Amino acid sequence: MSHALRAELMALQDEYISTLDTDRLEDWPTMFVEDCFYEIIPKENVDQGLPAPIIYCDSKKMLRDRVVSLRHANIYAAVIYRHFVSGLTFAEQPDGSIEMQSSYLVINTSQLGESVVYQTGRYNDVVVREDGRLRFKKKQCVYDTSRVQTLLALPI
Amino acid sequence: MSHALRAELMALQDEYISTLDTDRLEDWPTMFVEDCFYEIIPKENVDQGLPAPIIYCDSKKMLRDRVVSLRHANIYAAVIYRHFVSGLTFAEQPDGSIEMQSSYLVINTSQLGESVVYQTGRYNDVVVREDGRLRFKKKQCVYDTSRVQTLLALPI
Amino acid sequence: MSHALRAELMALQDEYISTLDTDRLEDWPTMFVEDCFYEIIPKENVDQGLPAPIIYCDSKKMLRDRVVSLRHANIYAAVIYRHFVSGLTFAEQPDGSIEMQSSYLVINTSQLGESVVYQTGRYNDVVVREDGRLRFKKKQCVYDTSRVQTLLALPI
Amino acid sequence: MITEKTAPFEADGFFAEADGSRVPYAVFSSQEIYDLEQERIYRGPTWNFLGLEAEIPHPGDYKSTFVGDTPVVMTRTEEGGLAAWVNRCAHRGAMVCRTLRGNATSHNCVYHQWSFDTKGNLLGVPFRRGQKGQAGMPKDFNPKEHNLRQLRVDSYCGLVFATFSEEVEPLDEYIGETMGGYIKRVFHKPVEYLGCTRQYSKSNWKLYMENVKDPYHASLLHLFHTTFNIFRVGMKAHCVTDDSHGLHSIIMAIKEGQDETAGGDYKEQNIRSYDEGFHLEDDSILALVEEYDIVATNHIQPIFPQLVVQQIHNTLVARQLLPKGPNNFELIFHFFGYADDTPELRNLRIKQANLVGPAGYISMEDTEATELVQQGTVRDGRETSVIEMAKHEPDQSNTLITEKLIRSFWRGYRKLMKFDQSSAQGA
Amino acid sequence: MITEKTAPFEADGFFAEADGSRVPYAVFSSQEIYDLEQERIYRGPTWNFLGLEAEIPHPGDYKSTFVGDTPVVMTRTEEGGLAAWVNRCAHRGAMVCRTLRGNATSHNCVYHQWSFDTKGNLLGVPFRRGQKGQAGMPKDFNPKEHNLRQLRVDSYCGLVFATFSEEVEPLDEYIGETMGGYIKRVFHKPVEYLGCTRQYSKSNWKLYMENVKDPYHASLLHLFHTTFNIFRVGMKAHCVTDDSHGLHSIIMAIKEGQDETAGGDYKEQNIRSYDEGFHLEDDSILALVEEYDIVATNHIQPIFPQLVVQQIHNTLVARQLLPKGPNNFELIFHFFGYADDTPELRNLRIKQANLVGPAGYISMEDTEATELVQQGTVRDGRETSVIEMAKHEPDQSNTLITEKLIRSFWRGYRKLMKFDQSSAQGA
Amino acid sequence: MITEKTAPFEADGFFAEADGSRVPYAVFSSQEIYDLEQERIYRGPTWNFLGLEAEIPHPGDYKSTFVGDTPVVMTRTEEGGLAAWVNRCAHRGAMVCRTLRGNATSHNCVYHQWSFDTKGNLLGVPFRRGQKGQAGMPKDFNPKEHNLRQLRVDSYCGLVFATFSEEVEPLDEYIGETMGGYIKRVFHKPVEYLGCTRQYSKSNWKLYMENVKDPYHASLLHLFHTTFNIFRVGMKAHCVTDDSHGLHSIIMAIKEGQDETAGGDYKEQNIRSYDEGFHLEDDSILALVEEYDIVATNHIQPIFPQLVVQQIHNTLVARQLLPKGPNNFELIFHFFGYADDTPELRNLRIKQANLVGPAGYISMEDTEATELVQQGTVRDGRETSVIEMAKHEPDQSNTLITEKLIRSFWRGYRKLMKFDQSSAQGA
Ligand code: FES
Ligand code: FES
Ligand code: FES
Ligand SMILES: [Fe+3]
Ligand SMILES: [Fe+3]
Ligand SMILES: [Fe+3]
Repeated sequence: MSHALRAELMALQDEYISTLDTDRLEDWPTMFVEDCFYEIIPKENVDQGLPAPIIYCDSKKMLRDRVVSLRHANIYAAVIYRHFVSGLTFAEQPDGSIEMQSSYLVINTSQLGESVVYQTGRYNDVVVREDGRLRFKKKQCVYDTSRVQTLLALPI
Repeated sequence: MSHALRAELMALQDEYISTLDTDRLEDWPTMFVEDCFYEIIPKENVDQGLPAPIIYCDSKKMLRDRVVSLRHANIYAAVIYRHFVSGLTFAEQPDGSIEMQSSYLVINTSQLGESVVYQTGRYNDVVVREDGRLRFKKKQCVYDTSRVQTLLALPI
Repeated sequence: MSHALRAELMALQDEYISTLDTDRLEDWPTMFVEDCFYEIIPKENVDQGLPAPIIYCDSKKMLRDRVVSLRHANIYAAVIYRHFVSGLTFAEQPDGSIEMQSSYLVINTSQLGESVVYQTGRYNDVVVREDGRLRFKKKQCVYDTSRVQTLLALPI
Repeated sequence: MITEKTAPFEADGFFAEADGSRVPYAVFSSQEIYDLEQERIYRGPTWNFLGLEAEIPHPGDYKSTFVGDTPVVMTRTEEGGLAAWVNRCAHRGAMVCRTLRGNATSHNCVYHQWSFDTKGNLLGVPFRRGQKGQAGMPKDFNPKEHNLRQLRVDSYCGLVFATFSEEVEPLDEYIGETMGGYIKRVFHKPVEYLGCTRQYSKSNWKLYMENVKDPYHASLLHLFHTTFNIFRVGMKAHCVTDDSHGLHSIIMAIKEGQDETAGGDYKEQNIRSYDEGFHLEDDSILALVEEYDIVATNHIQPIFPQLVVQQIHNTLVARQLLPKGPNNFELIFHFFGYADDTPELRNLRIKQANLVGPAGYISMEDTEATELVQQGTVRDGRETSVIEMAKHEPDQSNTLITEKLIRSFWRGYRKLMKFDQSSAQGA
Repeated sequence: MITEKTAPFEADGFFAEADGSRVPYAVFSSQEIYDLEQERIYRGPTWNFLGLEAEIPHPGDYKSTFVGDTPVVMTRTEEGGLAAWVNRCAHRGAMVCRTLRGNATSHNCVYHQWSFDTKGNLLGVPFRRGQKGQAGMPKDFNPKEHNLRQLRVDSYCGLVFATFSEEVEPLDEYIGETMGGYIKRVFHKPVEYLGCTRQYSKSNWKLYMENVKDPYHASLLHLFHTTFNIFRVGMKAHCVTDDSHGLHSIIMAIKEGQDETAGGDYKEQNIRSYDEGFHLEDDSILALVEEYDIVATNHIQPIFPQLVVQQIHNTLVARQLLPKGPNNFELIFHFFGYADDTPELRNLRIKQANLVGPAGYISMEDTEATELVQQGTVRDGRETSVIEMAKHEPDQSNTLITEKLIRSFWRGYRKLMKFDQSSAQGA
Repeated sequence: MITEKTAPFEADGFFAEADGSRVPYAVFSSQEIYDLEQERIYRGPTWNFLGLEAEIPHPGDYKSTFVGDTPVVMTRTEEGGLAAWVNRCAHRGAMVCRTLRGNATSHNCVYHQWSFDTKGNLLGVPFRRGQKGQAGMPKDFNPKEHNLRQLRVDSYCGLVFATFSEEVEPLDEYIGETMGGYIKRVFHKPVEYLGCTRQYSKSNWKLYMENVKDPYHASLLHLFHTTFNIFRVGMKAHCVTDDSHGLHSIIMAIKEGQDETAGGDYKEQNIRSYDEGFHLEDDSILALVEEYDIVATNHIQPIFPQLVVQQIHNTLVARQLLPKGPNNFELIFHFFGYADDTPELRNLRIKQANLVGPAGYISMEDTEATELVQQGTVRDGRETSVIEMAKHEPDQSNTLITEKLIRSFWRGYRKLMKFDQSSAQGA
């Protein structure tokens, strides 16, 4: 039972990170429900109860805007991300939603061909089932690596 | 069948590392049976058949002592660990216990906000079922990264 | 259903990387079918549609030859690899084969005991069932880390 | 081989141009120049931004930070005053304060438990008088002579500054009237701290200084700026420096009365900075609640050497600039709001954090640009940049097409570093 | 303390031996010598390999690369010619070209959108003439004086070279007749680019130069070589340098008429380089389709300082050698075939890529070896290597048991670096 | 600018204080001083600990290690003797030995297969005599002149030491009678090697030397120590240096006859080092099986510059201290027991490994502390530490509240580095 759900959740996380790692940015918002919340915020602030984020989206529209801006407005060096997820735990909620946590690691490869640890952190997710498919109601990326190297362009 | 067990074992590993990565040190010993064995030892020594470890606990009591000492006696810079596990394999034993191996990676983030590869190695585990729940009878952490950076405070 | 297959595929990947990480090189070719294809090639070339690889094997024989050469002919510093796989996705094909992708990370530990990110990339695999067991028909390792550090000895 | 062996700044005619329009690239990568900066700038006659008073509101609150690359702790004293001291134990040099933030009325060095008060005065030395016939410290040991190295501290509108210098003028003079006025614009009422984000760039700190004194780039590098009419040529502008050393400055871009044909100007230049096809589905992020007499979309004000005061729309930030060797700097974005913000306004400020910081729609390009300069110049220390825009119109201060603030910066830097003399000889 | 404070190459008698048989290890790790090399070699009278014409076949095609450690872009001009310029903006020094490869007829610097043509000439400066009364650039600003730094470029058999030097002789003279003949052997018809692989070694670039001038190691380090009779002592050989500075060279190993008892020779030496028990299940990888007048298994030809032309069996590579500080170099293997290759032959070349590159059966050991030297010598800068093999037979050029090419290299290097003079004083 | 350009140790009055109570922080981060240490200490008149004889019991056994930062291999010769040589090939400088440990009667360099015996003598040069008319080495090539650089080696109680110096006194004199006596206390019977663990610290090697000569910190930094009465003020103590240069020393803490009110003393100091609420569920780890005449809980004995002999309760370690540049050191904990240990005792030693090493209950703080000093002092090279404790009672050697061993260390260091002269001039 819960093993099936666990497998489903892992499949969701795997699909999520492979969407980002294969540069299918336009598909990224489709993994969220319309009325979603997505945030990237340093653990440093979360631990102090301070709100300052580096990315803060309270609607799917804002996710799409971020993608459009990345594609058309912003300038950043070509870079390759690889996401790795481990330590997945979850709990089904009374309202049928699922709270899910996991650790993530992002390795960043520059044009010169060097790969470095770019960021680690925790995903704090809320997942809901929408027309039979699991989607993110909330995805909060709490990152450890408070010194962001150069810039953060792509979603985590 | 074995897929269900596999899922259960992965859930165990994921719970184990998320316990450590979320600073729930006090819960860490509860994942072991009373009469357990926990060790952190460099691959260098294991390969030569030499016994010198860096942490060696032959009872759950010693695990709790380590936690108490870390909380009250020892001094070390605040640090964030993230564990990542992959390559899990296992074999059920005649006595009903399960031998399990996997590779681990620990990324360490300093207060300055820099994340670095802290340690990789292999978990050599023996898992048993105790009142319906899987617990560690043995967990041996054989680490590759023989040059321990600064110190090792938290369990692996 | 597909969850069972997913579990089976993850077990395959886990077995694959643990075979490499435990220095059982001789077992590595046995995970491929006789008429297989194995390649390690930089993403840089793949993106440009250029064919230059760093390892290119179009038969299981060539895999075995690589192992024999590594064991008897080639000289390279003793090194420890740890593979980590995440983001697994797959699709069953009409012909019964399975196309599978995942991201990989290889951490390399030198004799001095320092662990560094050695390579990240994507596995593009084709898996088939042969006498009840899943084997690789194709495994293409497309690596991001175009600057290969020192040399690449062991398979990815 | 002279050029190889002599510190670059000692070569004849190094940094010879007096008008700040030609900067030898060596200043961005020389270790010797970097070390000299630590001496003549960060430990010289400057006031260095440490943080906001709002970060340490209560007695005993403290924060670890830096002046240049010297670790310094700023504290709120028991009496509610401000203090700062070098984070190096008076005994054998260990860092006394080991956490980024906290509250403590005494700071104990872990190594031998020497303890210091919030002002950095030595409180206690374990076993100072020995024990049962075992000797302690010599009789002539005078605790008063072994306090932590203490800095002069002062605050301006809730911004905390410290200096190693006994000579430097008082803080308000250092900031000056003109700059003071602009600071007061943003800090016109009590602020509340909202947290910080950090960005680390593989480039020299002065490249970032150039960047925040460069309205010319703002309208060309940041497509987001121009497209959404946040900042573009044609806006009313203030581009002003302080009245004394010229190291501080302000760029303000004002919407009202702006020439609406600006878009056209970019088309004339036919440069890619203006893309009409592009719009946002959710433009709440571009709201601009009017909260100041002058409604500016951008207020970018570097106070040399460690602070940049920023207001962009309704997001408020005190940026702290820290050098980390010749080839790296760290940028800390201290976000704040006003104590009396409505929930809606507070929420808008947080949402507009999307505009700035390491992932900011209109700031992420800046560190990218500074790194491109670092990489492009590393082997050409004796070549120079060409900083000419509007040079012949030094008094134009209502334009965004100018590099005058940058030239002013380099003139002040050259003086502070005493390059004017060395190159005088050279000349 | 003299030795600590003076640049090593200024110590008396540094690199005193004139015959190239004694090399002080400091040349492999000294930052000062490295900086001097950038000046006297890479910006001195040398032609530096940038890539193959086949990499940029169409007008506007470009590639980012390096001359020494200076970023340089090579382009195909609108007219189909070749050009190269330093990748540093004429305005304030940002790298103008931000991608490894591409096609563009104008290169725009992202920072302020100054634009340059494929030759590096300044095309446009946004708001140069200001806008609506706002000043632009001074009237005396002359775009012609603000082009990108342009290099002399020429190509030889489709190999593209560039130089910073106005003095250096024309490219074909620089290569010389002897070396030219060997290059033409490989580049005797149009080539097609097959992609590149990159290898990064923690060792000095000159250690790799020694390596490709060292037939002695080839027969001893690479067991694969000897075991499969690809290269071993007893083969017919060419070991030749160019006729002028001796910095270029060729090693060619020829099978036909080889002494078949060679295996025996290794046994006599009883060294581990020859292992009879060892065979391949699939030896298609060792095929050797004859496509040249002289059937050589190995053709290894360094053209100083950035190129090594290689033919091993049917795999063809132009290796580009780039220094990355005193302790690192990058090696780029540019694989190519001939435009008229049959599918089978093309496939064989790709399969034989297994022989070379970072995982090459007979090349992976080379960077391993150079790193062993780097690690072994780092603390002993004043000790020297001992390069004696066949020193007393300078005219033997048909042997693989010789270090003559290496000695010739060091003599040329010493001259180029002007160490002959400094040590002359020393002597 | 003088101070920037001159090596710190050449500035007037650098390290002027002759009594070792004031140490300029530059000695912990200056590259020039580090390079000088390699010359004057590690290649000077010192004996450097390489390992235990028990690590290489059989003929041909070898281990790769370092003297300072020079790679050195220690071997057991065919005859059962000891040898050591620099791991740098006599040909072209490659590291000959490529593994940490092993057994070999001949060491072959992989690059060209030159082979050496266990003593580092050249055995063979492939193709030395050429082959079939192809020249080999010149006739005047004399193998005897091309051995590996060999060091003087000697062992003391099974501890292996090596030196580059011809002048240094014999090993037993270098250690001296006093220190010899303490070494013999621990090495009173044959030992068995139990393996090693390695710790890498981002701090200068001398900070670790200070640490192991500092009983004052031991009772204050390590709460575990005091709480479990392993080591605290009030215990009987030996704090002694050697009789000649004062660079070696011993700290011994003895339980019997200890003043049991010690706990109280800490309370008086009211410092956090003593926490009564704290106990262990499984205190088997604190067992102390009496195996020596003097029952000491701690025996910490640095033998300058690379060894620290340690006995803590029943865990026995030879710590090897290796410098890795000015800002890093590596610490190798070589664990051992006695050949005749009972299984129970052996097991106890292994369990007590929890006390020391990178995760040791009472040692993990040490590298933390040394790094805090490194970070705290990096920008203040001309400031000094204040090392006063018990300075006025130089003869008290039965106290743990003293810094006399540290002052003695710095006096010896200053002499060895010849700073006494330079500062003499300075004075
Ligand atoms: S170093 Fe701070 S108390 Fe000793
Ligand atoms: S730096 Fe290139 S346009 Fe300004
Ligand atoms: S370098 Fe050792 S044999 Fe040539
Ligand atoms: Fe900007
Ligand atoms: Fe080779
Ligand atoms: Fe200690």
